[in-house]
Amino acid sequence: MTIESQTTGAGTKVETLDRVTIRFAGDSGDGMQLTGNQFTATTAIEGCDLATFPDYPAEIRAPAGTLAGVSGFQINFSSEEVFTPGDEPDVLVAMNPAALQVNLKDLKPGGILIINTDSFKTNDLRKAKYDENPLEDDSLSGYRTFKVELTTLTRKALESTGLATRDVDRSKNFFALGMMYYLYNRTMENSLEWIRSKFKSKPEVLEANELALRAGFAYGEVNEFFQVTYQVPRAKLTAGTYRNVNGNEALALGLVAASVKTGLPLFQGTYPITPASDILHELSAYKRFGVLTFQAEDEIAGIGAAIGAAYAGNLAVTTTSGPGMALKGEFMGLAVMVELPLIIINIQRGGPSTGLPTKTEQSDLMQAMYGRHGEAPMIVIAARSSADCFDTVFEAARLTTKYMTPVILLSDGYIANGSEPWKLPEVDDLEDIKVELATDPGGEQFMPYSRNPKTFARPWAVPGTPGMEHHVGGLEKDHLTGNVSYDPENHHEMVNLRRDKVYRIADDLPAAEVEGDDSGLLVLGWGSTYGSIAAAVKMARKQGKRVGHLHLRYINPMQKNVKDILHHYDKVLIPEMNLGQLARIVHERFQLEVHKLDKIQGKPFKESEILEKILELAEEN
Amino acid sequence: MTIESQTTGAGTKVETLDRVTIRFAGDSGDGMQLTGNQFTATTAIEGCDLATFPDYPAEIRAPAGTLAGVSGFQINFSSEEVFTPGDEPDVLVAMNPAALQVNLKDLKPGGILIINTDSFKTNDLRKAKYDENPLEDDSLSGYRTFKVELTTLTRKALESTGLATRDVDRSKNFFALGMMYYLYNRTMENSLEWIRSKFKSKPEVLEANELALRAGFAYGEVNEFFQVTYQVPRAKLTAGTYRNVNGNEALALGLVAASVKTGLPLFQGTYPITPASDILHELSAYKRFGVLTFQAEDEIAGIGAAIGAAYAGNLAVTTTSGPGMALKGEFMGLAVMVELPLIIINIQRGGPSTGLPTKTEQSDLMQAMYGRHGEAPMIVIAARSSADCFDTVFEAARLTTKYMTPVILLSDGYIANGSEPWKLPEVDDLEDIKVELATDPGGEQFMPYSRNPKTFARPWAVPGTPGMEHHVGGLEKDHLTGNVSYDPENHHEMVNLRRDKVYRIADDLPAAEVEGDDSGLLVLGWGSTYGSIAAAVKMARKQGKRVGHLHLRYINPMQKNVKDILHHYDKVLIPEMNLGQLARIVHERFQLEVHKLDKIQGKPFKESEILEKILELAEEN
Amino acid sequence: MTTELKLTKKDFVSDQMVRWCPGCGDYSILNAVQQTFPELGIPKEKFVVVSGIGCSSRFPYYMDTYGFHSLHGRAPAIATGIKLANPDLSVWIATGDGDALSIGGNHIIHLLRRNVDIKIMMFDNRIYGLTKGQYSPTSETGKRTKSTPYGSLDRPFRALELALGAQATFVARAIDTYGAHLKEVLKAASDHKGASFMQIYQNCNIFNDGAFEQYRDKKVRDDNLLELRHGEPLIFGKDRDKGIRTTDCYQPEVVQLGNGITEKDLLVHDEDGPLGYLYMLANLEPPDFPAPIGVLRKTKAPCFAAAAHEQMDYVKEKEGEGDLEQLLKSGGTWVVE
Amino acid sequence: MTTELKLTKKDFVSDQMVRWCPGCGDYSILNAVQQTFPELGIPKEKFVVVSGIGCSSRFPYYMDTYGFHSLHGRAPAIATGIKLANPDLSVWIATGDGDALSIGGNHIIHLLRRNVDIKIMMFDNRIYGLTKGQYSPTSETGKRTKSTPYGSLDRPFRALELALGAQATFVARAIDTYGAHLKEVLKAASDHKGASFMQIYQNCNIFNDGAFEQYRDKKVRDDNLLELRHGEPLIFGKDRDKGIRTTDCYQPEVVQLGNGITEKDLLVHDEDGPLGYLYMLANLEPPDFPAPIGVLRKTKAPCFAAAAHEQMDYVKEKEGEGDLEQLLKSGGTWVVE
Ligand SMILES: Cc1ncc(C[n+]2csc(CCOP(=O)(O)OP(=O)(O)O)c2C)c(N)n1
Ligand SMILES: Cc1ncc(C[n+]2csc(CCOP(=O)(O)OP(=O)(O)O)c2C)c(N)n1
Ligand code: SF4
Ligand code: SF4
Ligand SMILES: [Mg+2]
Ligand SMILES: [Mg+2]
Repeated sequence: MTIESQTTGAGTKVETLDRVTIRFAGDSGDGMQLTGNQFTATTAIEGCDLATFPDYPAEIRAPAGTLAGVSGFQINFSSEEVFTPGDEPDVLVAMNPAALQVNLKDLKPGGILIINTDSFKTNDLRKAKYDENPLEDDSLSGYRTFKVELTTLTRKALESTGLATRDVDRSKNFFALGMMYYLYNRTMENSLEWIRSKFKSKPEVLEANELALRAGFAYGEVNEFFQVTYQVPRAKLTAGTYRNVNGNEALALGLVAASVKTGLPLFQGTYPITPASDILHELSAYKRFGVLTFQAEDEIAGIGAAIGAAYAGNLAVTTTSGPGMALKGEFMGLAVMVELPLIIINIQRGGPSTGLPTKTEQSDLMQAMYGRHGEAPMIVIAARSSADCFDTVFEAARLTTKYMTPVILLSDGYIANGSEPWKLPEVDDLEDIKVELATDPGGEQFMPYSRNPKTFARPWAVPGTPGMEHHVGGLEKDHLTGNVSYDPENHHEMVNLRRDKVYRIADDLPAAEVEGDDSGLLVLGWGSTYGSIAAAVKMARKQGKRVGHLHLRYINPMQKNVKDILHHYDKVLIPEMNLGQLARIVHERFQLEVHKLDKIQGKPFKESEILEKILELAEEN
Repeated sequence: MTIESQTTGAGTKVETLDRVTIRFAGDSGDGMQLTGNQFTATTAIEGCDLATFPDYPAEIRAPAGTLAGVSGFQINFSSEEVFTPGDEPDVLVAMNPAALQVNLKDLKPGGILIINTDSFKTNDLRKAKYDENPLEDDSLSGYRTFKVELTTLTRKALESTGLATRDVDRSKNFFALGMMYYLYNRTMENSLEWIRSKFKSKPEVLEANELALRAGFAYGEVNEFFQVTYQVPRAKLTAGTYRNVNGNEALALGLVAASVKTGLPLFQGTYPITPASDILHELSAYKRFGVLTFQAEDEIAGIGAAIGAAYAGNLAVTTTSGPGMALKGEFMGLAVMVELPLIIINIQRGGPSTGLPTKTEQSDLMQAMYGRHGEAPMIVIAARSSADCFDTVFEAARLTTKYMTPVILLSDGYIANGSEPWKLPEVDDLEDIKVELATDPGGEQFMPYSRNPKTFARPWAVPGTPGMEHHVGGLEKDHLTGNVSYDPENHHEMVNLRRDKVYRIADDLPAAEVEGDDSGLLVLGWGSTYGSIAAAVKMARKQGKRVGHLHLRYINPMQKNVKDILHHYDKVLIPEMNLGQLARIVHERFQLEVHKLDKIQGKPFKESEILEKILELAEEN
Repeated sequence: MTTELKLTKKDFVSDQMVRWCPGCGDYSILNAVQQTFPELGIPKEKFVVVSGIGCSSRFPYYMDTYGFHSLHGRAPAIATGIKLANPDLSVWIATGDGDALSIGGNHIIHLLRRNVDIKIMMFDNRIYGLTKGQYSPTSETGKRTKSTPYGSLDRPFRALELALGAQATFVARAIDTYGAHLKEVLKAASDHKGASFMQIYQNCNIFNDGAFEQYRDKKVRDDNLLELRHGEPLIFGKDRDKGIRTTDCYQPEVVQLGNGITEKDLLVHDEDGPLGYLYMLANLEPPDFPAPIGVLRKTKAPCFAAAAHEQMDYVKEKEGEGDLEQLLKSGGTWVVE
Repeated sequence: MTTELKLTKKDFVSDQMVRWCPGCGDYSILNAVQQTFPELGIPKEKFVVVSGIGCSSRFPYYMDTYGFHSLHGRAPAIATGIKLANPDLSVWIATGDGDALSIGGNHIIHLLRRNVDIKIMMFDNRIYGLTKGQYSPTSETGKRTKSTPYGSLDRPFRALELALGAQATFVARAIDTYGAHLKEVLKAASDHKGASFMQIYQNCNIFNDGAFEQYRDKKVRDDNLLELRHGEPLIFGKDRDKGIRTTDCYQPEVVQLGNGITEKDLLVHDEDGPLGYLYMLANLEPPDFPAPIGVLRKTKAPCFAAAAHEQMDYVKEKEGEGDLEQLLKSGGTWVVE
């Protein structure tokens, strides 16, 4: 992927690349997330498109130096559009033997390997389960290995500070960061600024980190350590203001935006669970927006309080992950019955049961569709990327308040934690969501189950409103008065009505749009597989294949033209991080034979895994 | 349906019928359930095939005389095979105006109507929402109405007892029963015996009821009140010992039988809920069988305790209805993960949410299939009739212990409460269910996730067994040691394994068998629709239509030949008491266009409703 | 707060037919509540009655107020959400012994711990009424019911003690048929700022008839009941001639007044008394002691929903009202031209 | 019961790598348990350790016994099933403050109410460890955590009081680092016939470091802790020169020994004392009082699982062992020939 090469004044060559994937890996204590985030911020500001993925250990603090304690951060940046954090890294920074042990297998053949040799003592090797020192045998021969005495060099650079060794060693990630800035021809400005504002109150730490960063940069520069350095030019991005955002942040922001645009106070009823807790952490900081967060005693109370708040007129949301969803089933049925607006967010993780709590998966789709007793249809939508979480949750708020029926929004651990640059919407461009609370009984008696003929929505009258006193509850309701009704025909009518209400929302959805070719092979996806599919489809088309990509936000109901689209193609491929749940739905709904591609390994698809399958199925264009 | 008629000595004619449907209806306080049960017992002993359905009011004790307080009991008996309690009754016994108001619309045109005229005072009429006295206008002209001063007559008959009027009036249902015995040429012996044993300790009540019964019988006989009486000859039933059984009783008996045949103590962890509570009531009386019932603090604790008991080596069952199932979702996922035997019984009722708690429905099928997060496949089976509950739960016990994975058994309010004669199995004919607990670590370390290569079952080692100490839990397991594993490939393997384990059970199932024709229209059903479908198919075939009936006990996995069967027919009709849930599964699994017939009214299908649809779809034979 | 709103009982009677069994104690409670609500000085539209599932939980339908008949055991969750969303509402829970203490036990103790300003009326009939007669967590040990034909084995909860253990700031007991007293308790609960827990003994004449006969029967009840009044000595008995004192520390004792024993020797009821005293009280019951009724505890503590809004207001004042544009742009932005 | 089984700590150390953060208080507790189990006179295969989800709930993996790592909050349900199925097993629960008192609160109070003979070790670090630092139901009001950046608003549960409110028959408190004492408590819990509730203060050095410093720091702990011993007066302090007495009834007071005040004036600890006394004790805490540790309550009551089996045996004896054929034929049969 080298595009051109030139020689800098300093004597080293600069090669221009269109895409680079770097993985920083070290012990949890080594500050790899920080390093990664700094590199990301600078790369973003300097104009590349990018995507990142942090990979934390499952343990809170695994013993230092062990395999279980390895923490990683991957960034994929490019002068072209970026869809995923990248498959195999081109560069691996390994701060200790455990990081090397865990990550080396992913590094591209011939890739750059930067190693902190200071941490390869016998004891370190033992903890990393190395029998032999990999620096001493030929196991690294297939890579361009740079051995750096990173700890020693950092200590030297910080001698002047008089800090204790323990404290000095904490700065070694900045040394590494400095080296990487040099190697990729990035400036240090952004990180220097960050260090200065972050450590304002701790001048010694500020100084130490600044020194380490500069020393790392200088190490690359002065010693001509790398014979070649690289640059990845700016990408052609749509003009606008950008920020980096991960999925959970975007959900929180989208909810606040929806609160502002509906004029309804936001209420979150929830219980902490990985990987959904961060939404609570975010929202609990937004009190100035009138956001009320309630950390309940469990998930049941979380959704129950949200339903109560909805009854009282708030924009209510409950957030959780798989096991928590399993507990909310009964209350979801009640939400369907009382026809109140409610957003239910599931950040899926590896299942079943406790499963793989820190890993990603898409296996809760069928649960979203059917995880309630009785005929309890719900709107189900899914976000495709970190930034898309904002738009998707905003849409959830629009649908739930307009149709007075709950919405399930599916995200997953991958996009919840992974981040990408997000072009900020103009606040004024965000649609106003019109919500009218009912205040006029209209005639003698208020009819809480009367309906808007178009949307089938019932009126939303909230306690405190004079003259609108009424009862809601989980027993079957008379279709008008809302009183308890055991009438057989009324029940049948209400069951149909609740179904039709959801079906008819299809009329209100924008048409589904395909990216790529409009015949040949269709790759159909939903949720976080968007990036990998988009990248793979693009590559396949470059290779001359006839492939289109349809990615569903709306799963229940689906957009009306989905059926037509599907029948336009010869073949349909559905890659999912489950055993084929969307495939089931497509089978069931469209009686269509599809090709499945399943991956249930707690990790997203590689672009190449999908590409391979596409190449197997697609025809030449 | 008159077959022949003759004249008895007494001067009244006796007509022979092949099938009669009677509905007893009155206030909850009128003892209609008792009357119905007595009539049933006698009819059964005198050799008819029959089916019954009690219809209780939703309220515990609705105010006397109101529409909400009407209690009904329907019996359908015949000299031929009986599949359902009958559609419209031929005879309606109405003990008060409310009973008339609620039930008259169901009575067949020209049907027999027996009314207790003593309870048609102004106040009674008002409570029953009658503006006019129906005895006085011509609203009953379409029926053969017999007006009886039932209360007055009973009081007269019981004058000698010296009982208070209040107590005397309690016996009037026996007067009605006596009349019906006379009308249908049944003997009083069985009921007399029952009265004598039941009221042994209350001689006045005993005497009163006996007198009332005899008086009712005599009233018919002596007064030649009915010009015609009827008789329904014995049915040609398989020889054997029979009893009447409702679905919940049959489940309880089946569980005890399975406990005996596996040699494992039975443990029930549950929480009361209509219409499942009776299983607890039954099992709690079986302490002499070593049955332990645990009424937990909620449904979650109910299944949790059952899983604990299974871990400790019991045959464990948890029983509930829809809302309770919704709460058990998380624990069901755990049961899948720890691979322990567990029977989960859902007596479905009207949903969603609290819905129609006392009414029947089949709308929890999708929940049974998919109501858990992650890929958590489970065996799902369903009982087709009250008596079939015994066999189905026995099969559940066989499958769950053989394959070490949980089973969901679906029943519903209709067959749970409805009863039918059941030919008792010989205890010795019941299959022995071989269960071997693991006691030998086999080598150095016990491998709790090693597997039987045929069944994929893991060994069941219970606490207290020396040398088999091990851990289970909800985190993903290593495929051998059972230790926690975050390994990507292991996870994929385990997800596949848990699915395949359930799929492969298909190899162990008897072939599905069709009743009726093997081509033309196939009526496909599951669960409690069996009776209505069977009856309708029989009638349609009598009318010359080409129709077959396939009724599934096994829904996940299905029997292997189901696919072939389906493809043998031109059309498939699936009647369900939901919006088409089995239809979804068939769509999804077999990519097959089917005709649906939905009824969601809290009541079972009438035979005629299904027949009509069959006649619309089926071809002549 | 007691502005004259001119509400009467009729304003709180809904058009729904009451569907409890004739003779059920729930009727008396409904009556007392409908009589009390107009006297609380709260506008009708501000009442919300939330319930779970059970006979008692049908209560909201019969009140012409906002009402939510939710799920078994879950009323506290719904009610907490309502109150948090709008602390200005007067939120009441109608619940049963099973609803509140069996499936709903956790929500109840958390509501009490948080001191959410909600009024809990627990209809305690010591049985599951709606599901037709299984034993409940307040049923006495050894009880034979549909689900325990050989007698139950678990010890019942002592509801007042459990509520205190969860640090309820208002704990009271009343009896369905003793209407005047029940109304006093309801009023006191309404006036209390904080979570109010009321155990209301209620006769289920169908499945557990007579469970509270010793407290309802006029002939014996005065000897079995200790009517608590703040600041007054613990005196009881038909002739108000018996009292409670503590001889040995922490050990209560019934004494006959007279013969040198006077009111001065008796314990004086202190709604805000030390915990040791309150727990001692909560556990008195016949045959050795009378059972206390009335307000056992009333103490001050911050209310959860109010505090949440105060905190929000405080933050708004300190940080300024949120600005969406600013928020979106937080966390580091860059501009692509 | 203490037959010599020749078990040692090693018999209870599993082959699983311990994955708690270095320095976590859980290590000390694990060590104490592994040292205590061999001394209980119970065969190794009869131990079952059940847990929910949380850092503390990883406990079973590290014990070489039967173990069940179940669902968040649900260990009591699983454990109750195990004990009911086989009352002969020694069933232990390892749980956290969130696991036990937040999501699992209802199961815990019901287990205690029923007096199921299960030993509950609640690792109380006043924080959610595993989910990385949200406040828990035992966190002090005003706590700033990830989920309460402006400070929490709810009052914490007082675990001992809550357990007493649920009528726990054995209630104790211990501290992670005070191993010798913790082992005594574990032994006492094991010996108790009935549900044993142990609150074990545990330092989470990552998310709530120092929460129990006043009890762990050797310099001050003796002034902050009241070590309870049945039958001994309530004395504490580095120099064992302070004590607790009750002046006014139900109102405790710290006194300095000497100057006419002697041990005789102090309250004497009674594990089976009156409820008023026990609740008073349960609520003592610094700065005004020392916090009690050790066995607060131990009293006799029938055990649920044992009673269930006794009832079953009784019925079997009375009615005879069940006969399946007879059972099937019950309820009225007829014969078709
Ligand atoms: C999840 C769930 N479980 C069980 C039930 C069945 N159920 C309804 S009410 C009730 C108990 C009623 O007892 P209580 O709360 O004491 O109220 P009461 O009827 O005595 O007033 C039960 C078990 C239900 N509706 N939902
Ligand atoms: C149903 C469910 N909800 C939430 C979680 C997430 N979760 C796991 S542990 C935990 C709390 C941990 O706190 P605690 O019980 O105090 O244990 P600690 O980690 O502090 O030892 C939570 C909220 C979960 N696993 N399952
Ligand atoms: S069953 Fe009992 S509690 Fe329920 S309405 Fe009837 S009398 Fe009242
Ligand atoms: S997070 Fe806290 S409780 Fe959990 S292992 Fe680490 S130190 Fe221990
Ligand atoms: Mg009750
Ligand atoms: Mg904790």
